[in-house]
Amino acid sequence: MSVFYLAAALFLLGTILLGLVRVLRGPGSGDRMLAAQLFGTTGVTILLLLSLALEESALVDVALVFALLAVVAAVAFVRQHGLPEPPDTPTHRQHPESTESRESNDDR
Amino acid sequence: MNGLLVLFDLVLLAGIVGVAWRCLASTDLFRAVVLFITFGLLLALAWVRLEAPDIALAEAAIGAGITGALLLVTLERLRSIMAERRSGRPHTPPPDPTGPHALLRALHDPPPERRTFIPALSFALVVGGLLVTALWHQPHSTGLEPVVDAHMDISGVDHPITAVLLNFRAYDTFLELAIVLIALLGAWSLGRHDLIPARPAPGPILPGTLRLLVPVAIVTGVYVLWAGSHAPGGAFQAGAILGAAGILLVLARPRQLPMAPGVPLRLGLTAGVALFLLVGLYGLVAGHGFLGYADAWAYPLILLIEVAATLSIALALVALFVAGRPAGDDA
Amino acid sequence: MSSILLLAVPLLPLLLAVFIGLRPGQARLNRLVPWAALPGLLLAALAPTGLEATFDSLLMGTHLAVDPTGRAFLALTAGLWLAAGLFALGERRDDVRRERFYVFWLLALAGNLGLVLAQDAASFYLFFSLMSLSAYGLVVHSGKPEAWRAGRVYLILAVLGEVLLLAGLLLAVHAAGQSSLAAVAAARPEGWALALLVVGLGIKAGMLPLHSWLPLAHPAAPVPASAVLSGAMIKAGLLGWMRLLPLDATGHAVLGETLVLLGLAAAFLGVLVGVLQVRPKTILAYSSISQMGLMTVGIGLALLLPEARGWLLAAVTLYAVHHGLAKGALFLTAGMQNQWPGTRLARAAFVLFTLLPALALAGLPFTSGALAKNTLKGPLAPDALPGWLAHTELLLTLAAAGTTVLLLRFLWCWQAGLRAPANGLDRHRWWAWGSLALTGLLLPFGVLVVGPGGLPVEPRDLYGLALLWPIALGLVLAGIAYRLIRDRETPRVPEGDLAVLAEAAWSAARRTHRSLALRPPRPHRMPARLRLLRLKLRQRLEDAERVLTRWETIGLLFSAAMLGLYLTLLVG
Amino acid sequence: MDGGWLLLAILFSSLGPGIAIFFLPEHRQGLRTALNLGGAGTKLALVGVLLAGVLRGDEYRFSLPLMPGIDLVLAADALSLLFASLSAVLWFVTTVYAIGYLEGSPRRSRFFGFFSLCVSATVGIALSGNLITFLIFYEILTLATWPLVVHRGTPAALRAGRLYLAYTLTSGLVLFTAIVWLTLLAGAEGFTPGGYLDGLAETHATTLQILFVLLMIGFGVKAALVPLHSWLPIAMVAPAPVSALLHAVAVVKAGAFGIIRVVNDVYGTELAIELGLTAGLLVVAAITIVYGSIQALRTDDLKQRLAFSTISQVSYIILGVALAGPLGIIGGLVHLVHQGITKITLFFCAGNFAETLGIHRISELDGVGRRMPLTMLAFTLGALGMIGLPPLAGFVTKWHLGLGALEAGMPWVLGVLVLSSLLNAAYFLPPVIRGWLGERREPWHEPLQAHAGPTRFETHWMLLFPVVFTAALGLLVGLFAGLGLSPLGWVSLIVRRDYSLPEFGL
Amino acid sequence: MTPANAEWLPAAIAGLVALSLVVAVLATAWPRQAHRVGLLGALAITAWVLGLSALFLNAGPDPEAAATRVALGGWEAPLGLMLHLDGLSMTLLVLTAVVGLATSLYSLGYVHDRIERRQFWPLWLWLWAGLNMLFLSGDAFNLYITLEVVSLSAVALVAFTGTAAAVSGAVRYLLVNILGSLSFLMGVVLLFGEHGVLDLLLLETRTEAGPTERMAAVLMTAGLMLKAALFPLHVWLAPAHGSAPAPVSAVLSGLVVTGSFYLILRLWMGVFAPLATPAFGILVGMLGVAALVWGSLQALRAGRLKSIVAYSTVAQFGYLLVAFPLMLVDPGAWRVVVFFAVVHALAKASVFLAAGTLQHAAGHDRLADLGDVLRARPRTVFALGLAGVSLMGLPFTGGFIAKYLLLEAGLGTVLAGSVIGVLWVLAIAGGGLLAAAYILRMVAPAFHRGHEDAGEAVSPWMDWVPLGLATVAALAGLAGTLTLNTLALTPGAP
Repeated sequence: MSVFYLAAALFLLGTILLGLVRVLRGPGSGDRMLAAQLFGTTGVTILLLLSLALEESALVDVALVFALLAVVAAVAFVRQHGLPEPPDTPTHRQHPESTESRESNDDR
Repeated sequence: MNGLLVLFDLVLLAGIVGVAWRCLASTDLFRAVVLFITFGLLLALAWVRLEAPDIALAEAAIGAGITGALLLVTLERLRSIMAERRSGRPHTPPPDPTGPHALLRALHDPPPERRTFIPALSFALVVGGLLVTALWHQPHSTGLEPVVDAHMDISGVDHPITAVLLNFRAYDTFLELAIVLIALLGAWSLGRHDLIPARPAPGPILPGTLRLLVPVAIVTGVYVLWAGSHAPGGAFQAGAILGAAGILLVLARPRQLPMAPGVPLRLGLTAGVALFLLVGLYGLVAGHGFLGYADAWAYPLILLIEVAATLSIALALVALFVAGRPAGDDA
Repeated sequence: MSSILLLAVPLLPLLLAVFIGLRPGQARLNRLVPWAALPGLLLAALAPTGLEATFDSLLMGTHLAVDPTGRAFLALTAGLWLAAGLFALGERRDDVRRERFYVFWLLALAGNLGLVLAQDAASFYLFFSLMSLSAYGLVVHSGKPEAWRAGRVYLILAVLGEVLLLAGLLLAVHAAGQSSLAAVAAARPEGWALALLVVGLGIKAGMLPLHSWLPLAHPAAPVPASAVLSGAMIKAGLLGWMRLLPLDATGHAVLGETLVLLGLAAAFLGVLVGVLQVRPKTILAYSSISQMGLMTVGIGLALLLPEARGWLLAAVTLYAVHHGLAKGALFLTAGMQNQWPGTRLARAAFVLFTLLPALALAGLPFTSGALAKNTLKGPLAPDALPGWLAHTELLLTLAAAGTTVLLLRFLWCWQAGLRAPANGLDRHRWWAWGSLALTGLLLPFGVLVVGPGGLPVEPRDLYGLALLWPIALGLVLAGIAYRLIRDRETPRVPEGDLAVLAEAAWSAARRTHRSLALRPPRPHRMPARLRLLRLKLRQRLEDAERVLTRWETIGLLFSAAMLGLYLTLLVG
Repeated sequence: MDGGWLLLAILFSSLGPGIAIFFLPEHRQGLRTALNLGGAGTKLALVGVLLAGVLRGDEYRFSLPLMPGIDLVLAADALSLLFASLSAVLWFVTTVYAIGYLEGSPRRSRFFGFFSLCVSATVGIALSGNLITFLIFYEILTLATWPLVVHRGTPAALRAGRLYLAYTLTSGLVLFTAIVWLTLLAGAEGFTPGGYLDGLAETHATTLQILFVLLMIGFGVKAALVPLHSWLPIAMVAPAPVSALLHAVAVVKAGAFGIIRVVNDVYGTELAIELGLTAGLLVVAAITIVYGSIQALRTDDLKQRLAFSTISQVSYIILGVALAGPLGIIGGLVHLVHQGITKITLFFCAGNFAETLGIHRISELDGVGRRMPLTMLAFTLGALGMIGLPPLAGFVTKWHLGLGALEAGMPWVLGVLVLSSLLNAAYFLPPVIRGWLGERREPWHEPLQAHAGPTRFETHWMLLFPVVFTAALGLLVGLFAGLGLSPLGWVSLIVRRDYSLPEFGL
Repeated sequence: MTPANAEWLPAAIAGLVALSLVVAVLATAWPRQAHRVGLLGALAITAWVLGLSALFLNAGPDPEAAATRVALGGWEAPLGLMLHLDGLSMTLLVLTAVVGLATSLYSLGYVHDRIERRQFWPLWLWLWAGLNMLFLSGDAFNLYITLEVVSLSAVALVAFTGTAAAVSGAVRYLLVNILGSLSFLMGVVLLFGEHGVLDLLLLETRTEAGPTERMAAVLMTAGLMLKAALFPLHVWLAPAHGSAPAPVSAVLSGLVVTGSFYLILRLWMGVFAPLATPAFGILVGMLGVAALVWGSLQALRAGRLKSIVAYSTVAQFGYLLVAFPLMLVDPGAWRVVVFFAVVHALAKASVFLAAGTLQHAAGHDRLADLGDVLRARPRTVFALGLAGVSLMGLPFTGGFIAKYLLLEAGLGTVLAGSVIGVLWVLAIAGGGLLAAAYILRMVAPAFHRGHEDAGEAVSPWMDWVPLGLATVAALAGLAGTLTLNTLALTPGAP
């Protein structure tokens, strides 16, 4: 049975490598990010398969953490790229120059 | 089975090398970041294959979770600065006392010339070849396993790695905690906390996700911490998970972060190190040697240290993500 | 006691010089100047034989003494300086820089007196150079270009003489193993030492061909200075020879022959060139050269005839004293040109005082000249000397004829400038001059009466026809010459004959090597080209460092370092 | 360690005040002067005590371990005292002079600080008991002198300083290497009369020869031996007291003293002759003597002429040492003192002329004897002494050198002496003659009076006193050379001890 | 070894580590009082180190017994970690204490801004603690960790003023450090994989000249060379040291770089000693000569005061490399190298401090415009000059003794018949001249004639500490024997 799991894991690894094409090609940031997110999912699967194949229960924990934290990058991405910004939305990004001057005043 | 494993390893290896190379060679920074996230994933798999689930766990938490977010945010910051420079003041030289400009300059040499490629490659191949040769000759050393196993009963914990980390070589671990702290101090020394460039995220999805995810992450963190005494896991991993949770919280806030209170923040950050040191000093005074425990007290003390360390690490990671010292620290 | 006496002789003038130097303008001090020589004179007259003193702490051990030769020279020196000093007191009365003159005067005096007393090489050299260098101040005193020129020639030759003398002394002292003059002479200096001593002292003594300073310095110097220069100072060279040359029982044939030859040559050439001069003091200077030549012959003979050594040396000493006094008086005569008195008696005295030393120099019987010449010729038996030297006596006699001609020429030229004094006769000058002129008469009798030890003089040396015919010959020659050249341009030889040639050669050399002369070394700014190079180099270095700073370079270097290290670990 | 404290005290009597002065504010003039003169006076007194002790036959030695097997050794023997007393006396005089010379000029604290440091180093050199100690003080001297050379701060001064450093540091390096090498071969022995290398003569003859050449290059730069002399005349841009110190006491003398030490107390004359080393040194010294004199003739600048004269005169010392016989060495050693006294007089005089009347060139000296008779007199004494006329100091030297040359069987050296004397006369007599006999038509312009008001004497008394003092000293040491306590007497004592000769006096 | 010493020494060693850590943690946790904590801590650590050295030296003259090993937590090697104190580490600890104290005092004046103070002190105290731990470490992996502590805090210190140059320099420094550390770590891993132990002494007994060791040696040496800024891997040094605040530059040039070099030395004297070959020595020596020349030339070119000093470090480290071939001929030469490093650290630190004072007063450190300030601050220039003299290797300074011993070793090589030894001698001797040239560049403007302008006022600490440290550097010459004897108490070393 473990041979099967292993073969599956190998196959999934192959899909990751294939999926890299999307990351490299793009064309958009979203495409790339999405591919990476899918890799995360694939990675979790691979870990679980390996856990079964190698009879290492600890790998489940790893998979768990993976599954849990893969979202962090996604959230970060979404916060910056995800949604079009309405033109009238007041941005809280301040002008860098004013930031600089404030900073330099404080620090020096 | 073995053949498949070798095949798996080779594919993994090829993937790691390829991704790393493409990541380095990429001129598009965003693509490089995504490749790096992928690289972290593959690396975690590699650690698994190297029978190091503890490290895989840490890599999973830090590489896949935190680093990705960190890089993305950094990238966005760089972009906004570059855009500023390109549009606003085309001819003025960059103002002097700003970190990011200088950072960019230090990192961005003019693109390497083609003719350096061949020697670089040949050197890399030769050195790599030498390394492989050296490894080829390595005997299968048992390392410290027998010695560690012999002392497990008095270590206070059941997991040999935790025993090594927090008892036999507690000094190293202590210093690693210190390194995290120093890294944070270094980041803080660069300047004040700068706002994370982000757009307002309308809609319920993000807050909802967070509301669900953060408690789960905390529970997982505590689990991993607890598991550390007998299975892969421990303070670093738990700290990373909790830190990721914190980062999620930070990301979720559309507006400015709340003013972090200075003194508690510092205390929290140093709690791990300080507690560790106190215990160590007690050992010195009590005659167990610096950073030594009485056998009977080993388990509770280790647990205590682990808890404090987890807290400190998590805080440190969040603070690193925020980049720059929070306003509260200067008060 | 004796040490104080001996030391006082050179020291008193020195002290006086210091006082005058420190307090210029003190008339009373100035009046003391002539009398600074008095202790010397007294010492010469009164000192017991064998007076000597040693000062171990002075220099490398100083030894002063009065020996017979020294006594004669001391008397001459002190007396002449005293008289000339008196003369100077009058002559320099109106000189604004007379203090300077006196200081140099006194310094030279101290040197001159001291060197007579000195019995060891170092102190002899000390006084010798003190005298030589101080005399420079006297030579150039007038400050005219002529004086500067004369001074230059004088100084060059004097310094050359000093240095050669020092070298000779060192060689001789080294050979002797001690520095006493007597010991040096006893050790018979040879070779280089001898040559250096002869030449070094010879320069001072006006030896051919290094005599050129005399005809330049004498006319340029003030009259009293010329008097002591010619009367006393050039005798220092002679004294040195007498003290240092190997005048012992075996003699030195080659040197003797050379000296005789040189002396005779000087005697004749001095006359020849002298008669072609017009300035009285120049003529006197050439006369001095000629006369010193005679004395040189005496020294040479002493070397050739060791058995007659004592006689000859005494004769040379006598001759030196005679010549010193007479020549001193003649120089003073030259300074009396503007003292042509009005009264008859005074005129008679003037003529007497003028003629006396001249005649004495020519060797008129009953003068000191006659005594000196006869004594000198005394041991020259016809077969005493081999070869051409056998004719020495004849030659000496002929030279005496030349002397007569020369003196006539002097008087002829001199009287042309006679004039009455502007503001009365100068008593100082008259006294000095007169007394000096008279000593020419008194001296031989004094010598005869006192008969100082070993001097083989006899009364018959005072007269004799042998002395008259050269004078007559001279008169005839002078008459012929006068007839010949009376109405024509007198052929001239420039003053200082050889020095003129040397000067011409020097200035020619200077002209050709002008480019070599004097660019003092200075730190230069770096030449522009080098500076540019430096800038370029800096730029290169900066560029190179920038290349090293590139990340790929760092990587390459890092790998290269690893590879290199590995290879060396593998190979070695 | 007997009496070692005395040696230390001598060293610190100038070092301490020097450091104190360095940190003194510029305006504390009185305190500075007191420190200066106090230090100089103390040193003089201590050297006197030491002198008496050494005459009594006491041993003085101080040693401090520097490295394993290598000590810093201070020791007082007759030779070191010769140099030490010279520098003590002349330092005192120069200090007085410098105080007068620099009155009212800026940065005196710095100047006097380094000045004292310089003298400490010189005394250290004098008292060094082995080569390494010697080297240490020698290099300190190099460094302490540089600020003095560039003190004026003009571009010319800085260029001169640069050249000075380039020469001295390079030579120091050569010296350093040679000394390390020698110490490797022969151990860190102290100076021993007659040398301590006899054991190596057979096995390492060539090495010893090479080492000797290296050592001579090392010392030769400071001693201004001919191919290595160029820095010296250019260093003339320094203020007069510095030049005086440079030429008479400190730098140049240090080089010469080093050569003396090497020939006498490291190699030993016998070994040096055996290896044919002195002959070479002799030739170099002779060339230097003549060359320096010729160059001196070529310049009209008074100080520069003096500088070239130093080049020539210092080689007399080396000449004497290279003659390697008792009389020659007496001549050389005694010239160490005599040249110091005489040359310092001359430099003081040159400084006086420059400071009082603004005269820098020989052609401007006409008639200066009337305006400044004492200074001119001192100058005359100095100049005549340099020429070597009796009874001045230079004569004593020349006398012994000449005899030494003959004793060593090298009469050609006498020729060199003759030639050099002639040249000396040729370049020293003109200024003297101009000063006394020249005529000045226009009135003097008096920079000193212009800024300091009229002076009681012909110039500021602090400028006049040292001149008169050293000139008188120059006369007295020559005149009373026969006294036991005169430099000549002292040197004879040294040589007699070294050579264990009962009598050779002349 | 007296019983009391035997008892106290291990505790004192562990105590030193603990004390430095306590001070660092305290300053981190309580930034408001960081400078007070820092000052007291600096004094305490210095006192402790001095006491420790007294204990150590009193422990007895037997070099084999002189190494004191302390098992942390009671776990002996190979299981646990051992602290290791011998003559070599003792010397460097004292050096660190001296320079550290001086830097701390100087920083009291230099870092006066409230915010900057809070950034500076914790990092600096961590750096100090890291150095102490580095010198006391006897374990390969622990060395890596302490090296990281040192590197990271150093990087942070370089950056902490936040100027563009500082940040850019810091980033370069950081990346280079990481590369070096990883290379080192890889070497450690190789060794561990081969022998299964990490303790240096145990490793030393097990290593032989095999391919793994060779590779490990290459990796670790190259990594450390990068960290120690040994030519040609020095390029990060000038930007980092030149743009860091003065006390930081002083510590970086004086101690941090020396720490990396210490590791190289320690490894090649112990674990890798069997690997050394003459060719290796010659290569390293050649690199040293190149470093000497290149660093000096760059120092002669550089236009800024601190750049000159930074390049001078590159040049001076050339000497340390040149010493390698000497050590192959005369194994005892290693002590000379250490002594040289010690003296260099003292002198270089004081030069940097002096340069910092001048920079602070003038507001910049462009050499061309610094004349006025140089003229007005003779005390600082004196410090600069005095320390410079030590760098040149002229007497009476410690540099002279060091140079003397180096030259002695070099000439010994030549006398032993090595032809290439001539090159080493020339380099050792000639380097001093180049040093003199660039030191002169810095000092000479003070002697130009011109205006004086003291510039901005500086605190007395900044005025006097450089001078004090320079004096220490100069007087280190007197400690030559003591240092070398202390170093002799290193077991295993020749």
